[in-house]
Amino acid sequence: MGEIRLMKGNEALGEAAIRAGLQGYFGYPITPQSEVIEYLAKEEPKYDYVLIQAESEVAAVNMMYGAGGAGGRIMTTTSSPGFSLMQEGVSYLVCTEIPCLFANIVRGGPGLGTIQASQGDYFQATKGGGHGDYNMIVLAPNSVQEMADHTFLGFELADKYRSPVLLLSDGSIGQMMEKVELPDPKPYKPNKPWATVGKPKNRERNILTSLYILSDDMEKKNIHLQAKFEKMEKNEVRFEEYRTEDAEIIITAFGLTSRISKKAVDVGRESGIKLGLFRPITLWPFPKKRIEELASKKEVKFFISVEMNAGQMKEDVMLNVYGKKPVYFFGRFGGIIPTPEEILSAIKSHL
Amino acid sequence: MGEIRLMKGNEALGEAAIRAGLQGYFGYPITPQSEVIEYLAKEEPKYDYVLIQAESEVAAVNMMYGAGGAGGRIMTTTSSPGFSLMQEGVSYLVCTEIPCLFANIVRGGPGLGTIQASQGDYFQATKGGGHGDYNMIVLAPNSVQEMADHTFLGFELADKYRSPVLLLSDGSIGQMMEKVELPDPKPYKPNKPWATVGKPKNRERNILTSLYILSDDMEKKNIHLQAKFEKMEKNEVRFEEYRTEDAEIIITAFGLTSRISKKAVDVGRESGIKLGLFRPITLWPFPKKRIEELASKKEVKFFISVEMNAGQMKEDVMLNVYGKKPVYFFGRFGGIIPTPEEILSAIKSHL
Amino acid sequence: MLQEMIFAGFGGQGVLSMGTILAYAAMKEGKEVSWMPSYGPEMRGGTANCIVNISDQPISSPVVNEYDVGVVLNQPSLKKFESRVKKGGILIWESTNIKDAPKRTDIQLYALPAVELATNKLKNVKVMNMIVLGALLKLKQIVKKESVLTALKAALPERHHHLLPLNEKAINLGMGLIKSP
Amino acid sequence: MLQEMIFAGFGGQGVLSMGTILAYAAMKEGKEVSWMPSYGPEMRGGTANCIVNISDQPISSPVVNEYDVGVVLNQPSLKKFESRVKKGGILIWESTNIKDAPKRTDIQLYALPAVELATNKLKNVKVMNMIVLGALLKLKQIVKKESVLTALKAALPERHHHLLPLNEKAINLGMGLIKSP
Amino acid sequence: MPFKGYVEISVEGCKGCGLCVIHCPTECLALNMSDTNSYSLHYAYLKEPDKCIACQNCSIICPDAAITVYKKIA
Amino acid sequence: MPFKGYVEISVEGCKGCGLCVIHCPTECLALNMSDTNSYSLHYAYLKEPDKCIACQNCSIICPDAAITVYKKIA
Amino acid sequence: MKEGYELIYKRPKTLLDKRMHYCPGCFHSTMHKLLMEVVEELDIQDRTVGICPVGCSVFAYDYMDVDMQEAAHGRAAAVATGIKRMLPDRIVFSYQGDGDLAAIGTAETLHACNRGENFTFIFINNGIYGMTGGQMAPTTLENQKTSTSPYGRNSATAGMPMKMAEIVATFEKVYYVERVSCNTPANTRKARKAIKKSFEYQMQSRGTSFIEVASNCPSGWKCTPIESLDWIKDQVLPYYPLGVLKDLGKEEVK
Amino acid sequence: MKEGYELIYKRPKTLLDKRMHYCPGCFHSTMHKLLMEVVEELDIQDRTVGICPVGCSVFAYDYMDVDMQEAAHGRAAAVATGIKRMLPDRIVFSYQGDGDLAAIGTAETLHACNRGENFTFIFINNGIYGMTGGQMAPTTLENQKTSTSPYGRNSATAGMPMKMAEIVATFEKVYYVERVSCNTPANTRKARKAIKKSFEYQMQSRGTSFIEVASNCPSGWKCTPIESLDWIKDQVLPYYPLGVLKDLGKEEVK
Ligand SMILES: Cc1ncc(C[n+]2csc(CCOP(=O)(O)OP(=O)(O)O)c2C)c(N)n1
Ligand SMILES: Cc1ncc(C[n+]2csc(CCOP(=O)(O)OP(=O)(O)O)c2C)c(N)n1
Ligand code: SF4
Ligand code: SF4
Ligand code: SF4
Ligand code: SF4
Ligand code: SF4
Ligand code: SF4
Ligand SMILES: [Mg+2]
Ligand SMILES: [Mg+2]
Repeated sequence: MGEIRLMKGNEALGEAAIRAGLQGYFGYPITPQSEVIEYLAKEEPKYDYVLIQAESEVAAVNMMYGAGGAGGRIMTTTSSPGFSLMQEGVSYLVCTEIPCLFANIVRGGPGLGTIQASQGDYFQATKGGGHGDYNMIVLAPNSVQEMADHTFLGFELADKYRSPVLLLSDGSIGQMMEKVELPDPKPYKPNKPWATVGKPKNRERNILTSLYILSDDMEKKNIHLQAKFEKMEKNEVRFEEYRTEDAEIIITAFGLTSRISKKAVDVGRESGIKLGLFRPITLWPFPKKRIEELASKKEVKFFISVEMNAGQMKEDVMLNVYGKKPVYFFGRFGGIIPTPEEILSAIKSHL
Repeated sequence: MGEIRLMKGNEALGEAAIRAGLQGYFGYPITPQSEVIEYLAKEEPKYDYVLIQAESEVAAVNMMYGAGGAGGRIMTTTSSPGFSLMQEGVSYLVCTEIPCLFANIVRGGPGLGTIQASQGDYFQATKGGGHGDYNMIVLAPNSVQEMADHTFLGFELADKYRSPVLLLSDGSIGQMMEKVELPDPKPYKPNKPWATVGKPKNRERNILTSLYILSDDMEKKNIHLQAKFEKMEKNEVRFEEYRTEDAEIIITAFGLTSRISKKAVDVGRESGIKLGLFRPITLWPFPKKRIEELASKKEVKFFISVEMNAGQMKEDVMLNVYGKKPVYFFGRFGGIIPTPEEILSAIKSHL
Repeated sequence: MLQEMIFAGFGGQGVLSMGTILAYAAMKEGKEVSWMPSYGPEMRGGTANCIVNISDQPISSPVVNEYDVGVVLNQPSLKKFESRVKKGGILIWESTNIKDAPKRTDIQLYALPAVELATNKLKNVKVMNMIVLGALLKLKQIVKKESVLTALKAALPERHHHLLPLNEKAINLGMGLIKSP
Repeated sequence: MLQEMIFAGFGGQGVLSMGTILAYAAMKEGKEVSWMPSYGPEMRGGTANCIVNISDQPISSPVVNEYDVGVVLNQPSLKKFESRVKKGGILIWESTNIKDAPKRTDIQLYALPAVELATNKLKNVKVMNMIVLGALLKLKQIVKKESVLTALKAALPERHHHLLPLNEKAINLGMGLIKSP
Repeated sequence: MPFKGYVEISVEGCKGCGLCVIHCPTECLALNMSDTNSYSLHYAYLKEPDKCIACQNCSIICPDAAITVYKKIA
Repeated sequence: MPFKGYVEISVEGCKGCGLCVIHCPTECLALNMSDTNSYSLHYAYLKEPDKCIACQNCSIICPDAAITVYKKIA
Repeated sequence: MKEGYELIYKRPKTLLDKRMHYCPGCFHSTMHKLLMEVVEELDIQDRTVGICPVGCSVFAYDYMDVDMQEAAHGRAAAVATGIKRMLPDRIVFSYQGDGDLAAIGTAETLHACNRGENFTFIFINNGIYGMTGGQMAPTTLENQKTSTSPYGRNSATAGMPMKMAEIVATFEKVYYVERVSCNTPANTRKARKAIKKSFEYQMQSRGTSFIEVASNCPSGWKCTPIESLDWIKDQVLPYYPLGVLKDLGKEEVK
Repeated sequence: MKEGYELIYKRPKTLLDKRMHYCPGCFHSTMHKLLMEVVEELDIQDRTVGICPVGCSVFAYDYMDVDMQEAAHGRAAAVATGIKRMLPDRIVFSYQGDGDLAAIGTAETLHACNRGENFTFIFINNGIYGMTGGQMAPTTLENQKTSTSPYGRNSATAGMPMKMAEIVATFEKVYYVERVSCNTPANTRKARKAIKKSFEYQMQSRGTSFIEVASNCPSGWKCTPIESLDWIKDQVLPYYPLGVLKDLGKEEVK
């Protein structure tokens, strides 16, 4: 069993990254995630990762590009406005197929907004905030434990698919402390024959680019990427269910709201409402098939998507419930975290 | 009747902006839209708009913020990677409710990609590439004429709703020449009591901000914005139909592909396939209701979304066909423009 | 059993660390815990608080709006949280700082002059929070005193370990303020 | 009637302006037109082309892959576009530049030594494109010669207007190369 | 009395930073260590009013513009 | 013959910019104005071979590295 | 008011009667006060537009009674450019911290200076990211401890503290550059004069003015306000000396 | 090869046998050649990693036989930083145009220089945006016509041409700065030497080297290659003089 600590989500993320063999961190401070870089700065003397407080998020994401291209196991963390600034870079990293880990510890938007927790960046994360057709695996932890676990997993998946992975969390999970069992350090042995490390005599030079000036080449590149995304859709769907076996009403929720909804399920069940919770762990690839199955179950009466936004994931739920059952929505905005009671009364209004 | 000229789409955009009373342009060159700033630079001595070639797209969008906040009728134009860089700024502009016009003359992505035309930025435009819950009216011209008309319209809508408007076009429409009837110049009389122009003694100071540090305030702001978006959804849906009256198969397509699809409709009809075209002009607000209606028509057998991307608008079509009929997809990537023949054979494969 | 608690006061009064120490102690006893702070610049000079949940079961929601126990150390916090203590719950309030006493009658109220006691009896106002924590420990046997002492040791940097006895004293003093649990 | 045409050659041979002038002339005659260029840096020193559609009806697709008329001024363009001329269509090719002649037998082929004629007869290789355009005008009465002259005047900056007579000469020369329409 | 000036310090506006205190050339200001304002801060006050020379050092350095200065009319 | 050096210029590699021509101190290079390479460009050639002094001015300035230089073995 | 006394200083009316959220002793407050004093003195409230940054002074608009815009982090110079170009006869100032101006906003700052945009930069250099809790800034001194340089700024990996005033002074169209502080009454008076001079230059369309403030951050530096003055005197000013770095107006007079 | 003759110069093997897409006479080609000559001479092909920008040299990786990354527009310095920090013993160069380095990439450039990142900047200053068709660059000369300054660069609104070499030379951790050109054989030889020196400094971990090339763009300037040399001599070099602006290695020797 791994070491157990009481940690903030942001710290757990940092510590897990170290244990996963972090080689480079490039980031810019922003609330509510600055603890990650602060934690790494404190631990730095003990390890030999590179740590740069970049001059901006734009610089950070492009340092990622260089360092990741050079074969490093690398990461950045930020929060909403900062991640928006990185969107050009994200699009480049996906197209150039550079493995790396992003974490967006979301706060309330749009604009400068509030530093309180939000889930308003779901679309940006899952539909691509940058230009062009692309996807990233998006992991949505809902506990400090998962902040650590998903960090570990994220690095693995990034290398497995040679692609960026995004951890979409929020300010509350980043700031809160829970017990966390830290994964044991894992020696990291990179195998990246494509990396730009200097061309030995016996191989062709390695080039990392996202430029395909001829349309035919660009189309081929896109087809290659789409095939990779399909593979991810096939292999990497992750979700969790709670009391859905006999549920008549299914709450869909991710991240923090999935925990609050879990409580709502229990409370609701006590008063005789047969609630169940469906929690996507990967927001992309979205657990389409399972939602379809649930929607086809006779006893299921409706779905309700509970989010801290205006109903973004609801669209993905609808695309898979696809008319079989009603899909409702309940959400709060801008840093306000819904309570189990609010969720229940929203549900009751549809009974 | 307005003046008739043979112009490139990008030039028509520039000329229409002048005629709409442009007061400030802030942009950074990028293919395939640099003709806009070049055109405005050439015409500059004749008018008194401000023209700044900014040091970057990030600077440009923030100059927009300042100039728009100061009450100017303002615009920027860019292409895909440049628009990605503007995403933080876009989120700020929407939240601060500063009217302005964006044009994204899309090229093939992701990454640096290709400079050839694409529709790969549909999601970014309609679901919000920046952080937080927001929307913009997105106009998708499909001709040089509409490049001019939508520019005019875009400025009007921006002021009407005190919100940014996005013109989502592509490299082909920007580069091609067609006959265009230019709208007559319209004297622009701004009425922007909220603008930061210096506070006279008899009013409260004007503050433009997107910071709402308290969650309650942020939620209120979001509710206000959502109400505005709803109003737009109610009033500003625009679309076009072609031979849909008796159509059995409905092609959905926007921008350039809608023109190619129109030809496909004619050719298909000649060979006895009852095709029709549904073309959203506003990509957001999306013409939901009309799609729903079409999907409910008995004679309609299926929909096929034709796009120059991996099937982004298809999701919006599906959300409104919503299981009533199959929705297929045909697309080309990365700068390749589908031909009417390809579209037809894609359709035939579903017959 | 699940205990949902809020600790609130001015920044600097030690409310966050009080919660942390309790959470740590509970974790060391094998319990499930969550600690959720308020955060951000609006807290600069303003109030700070943290929600601490302790349970034998995994904790579903770390955010709650009604508490089994409220611990409030200044007037604004009392105003904000008095109404959110569950019926029959406990509200501990620092009576040196708080002039307007709580008014509810359906909860158990405990007024502690912890600032005064810390200043006068222990000559160090900083351990005020430990007096309050001591009282809470006596009222609700959430964790053992020993666990709290372990937690304190873990939380304090080495160079402050000489303060451990003082903190223990404060805890004892706090426990002594409560007659029967 | 819809005429779909492609003009292709080296950058600098004037293919884009040939297309522009034709489109402009057609527009002045009240027709619908579209002109779609290839663009971008891969064209630097490489080939350039434009698709020109002219019609009495609004033009649906400005992009087409098969053409009623192909005008090619260099070898790579011939290679690329020969196969894309519609059966029964017209292919005009510049025979000074192009060594390997087109091979199709199901279309009408016109070889024009326009470079040589422009160089030797008109002493200005730049008007080569107008010779070709002249030939096209004779072959297909898409627009009137007068409209083309108006278009030229509109397209050329004032300071080059002294070149108008030379351009007209080139057009006439081109028209003369075609025996019967 | 021979004093040339006097100052008024806003009790609620003062944050007790002490900058005025250390920059008063005649040392006539002090923080009130036995009382706090509603923000729990010890505020500054004119401890030795007869020393004030109305130099405005305190008012210029006071970050929070909590100090008003008066001068004896000559 | 008394010449000290000679150069080979790649016909296809030369872009006809003329930079070598104007920088040859002995003026032994020229563009071939009567022929073009497959890119339709007039290429440079060693017009007066006996003048070449193998100074490498042409090869250092040639942007496209189209020039190879040889020197008489002493 | 005592009889026989006249009022010689009072809080400017343009500074709203609202308690500022800044920590005790923070020069952000001082600079707000001075700015509003000058606005009042020049009687330009109705023609002044300010820009506040993201940083501790993000709420500056809560205190100054002039029209203001809140810029995205680092982009205040671009925002100021947009405003001033639209409204050339207004007095525009961009108020920015060192993270804002010298890290993420480097490009916008330098290009506005290079274009000689006719507005005033108020650059609050406190050597730290105050708002986000004390991280290293581009201007953090060598070996200075912050939350992201817990063992002191290592110039071998983080570089030297950046001297923005010196850099922008090299641009031809930058008209006036001065580094000031609010650590003593005398320096504070100079700071006030610098603001006034820059606004006057602005009214005369002279180009960019850049006022760097050797500022403090008692909270981020983890010291008392009074200790922060010592740190400024002993550590900051030797590296960031006060004074006029450039004043083309003065040269004119000579 | 003629008998009695020995080969004294041939195209470096590290420059791939591929026709470069650059316009005739463009110094981008020259600089590629010189870079690869130095890589060959120092025998560091297996340890060299280059970064190409977005600009005409976006395809540089098609010609140089070393590992390369293509950076987003303006971000080559950040990319180079990432690579070099991961692989400190590699020779890293970032190859950038003036739009790339001095406009959109200003912040990344200056901060890499300020940190003294141990790589070489090759800065191709041709005073124009070549790739996108000849728009004004930050370095475009006063009154120079471009497609976005069709009546000549107006320094009143667009500012003065930026002197990047001069700016970065002020940073303490920048070790070596030289401005070179390829307009004459002598200058081209100096350019080659500068590259070599910077690579050697890099191997000795001396910090940042910055080589600015007073370059040309016959297409953008709308002139012949030979005319472009005149423009450089008559217009460019008086404003952007050639020579070593900083060489801490030299001072050491003295
Ligand atoms: C794009 C973006 N990145 C990061 C942040 C987080 N952030 C807010 S203020 C700040 C720095 C504040 O430091 P400084 O500019 O020096 O101002 P100070 O608080 O010290 O006055 C940062 C990094 C943000 N709001 N937006
Ligand atoms: C984010 C972004 N903005 C703009 C562009 C378009 N763009 C490509 S190259 C370039 C400038 C090229 O100029 P320069 O850097 O001077 O290089 P040169 O071509 O002159 O060598 C621009 C603006 C882009 N690709 N990406
Ligand atoms: S005005 Fe001068 S003398 Fe009077 S209290 Fe203030 S600083 Fe002291
Ligand atoms: S300077 Fe101002 S805030 Fe500070 S102690 Fe004096 S009066 Fe109070
Ligand atoms: S080596 Fe020297 S002399 Fe010989 S051709 Fe070249 S430049 Fe002329
Ligand atoms: S310098 Fe090179 S490319 Fe130019 S003409 Fe001479 S050989 Fe040809
Ligand atoms: S944190 Fe620092 S800069 Fe911010 S208000 Fe407090 S002292 Fe001032
Ligand atoms: S456009 Fe200019 S910079 Fe680009 S290759 Fe041609 S000459 Fe060189
Ligand atoms: Mg600061
Ligand atoms: Mg350039």
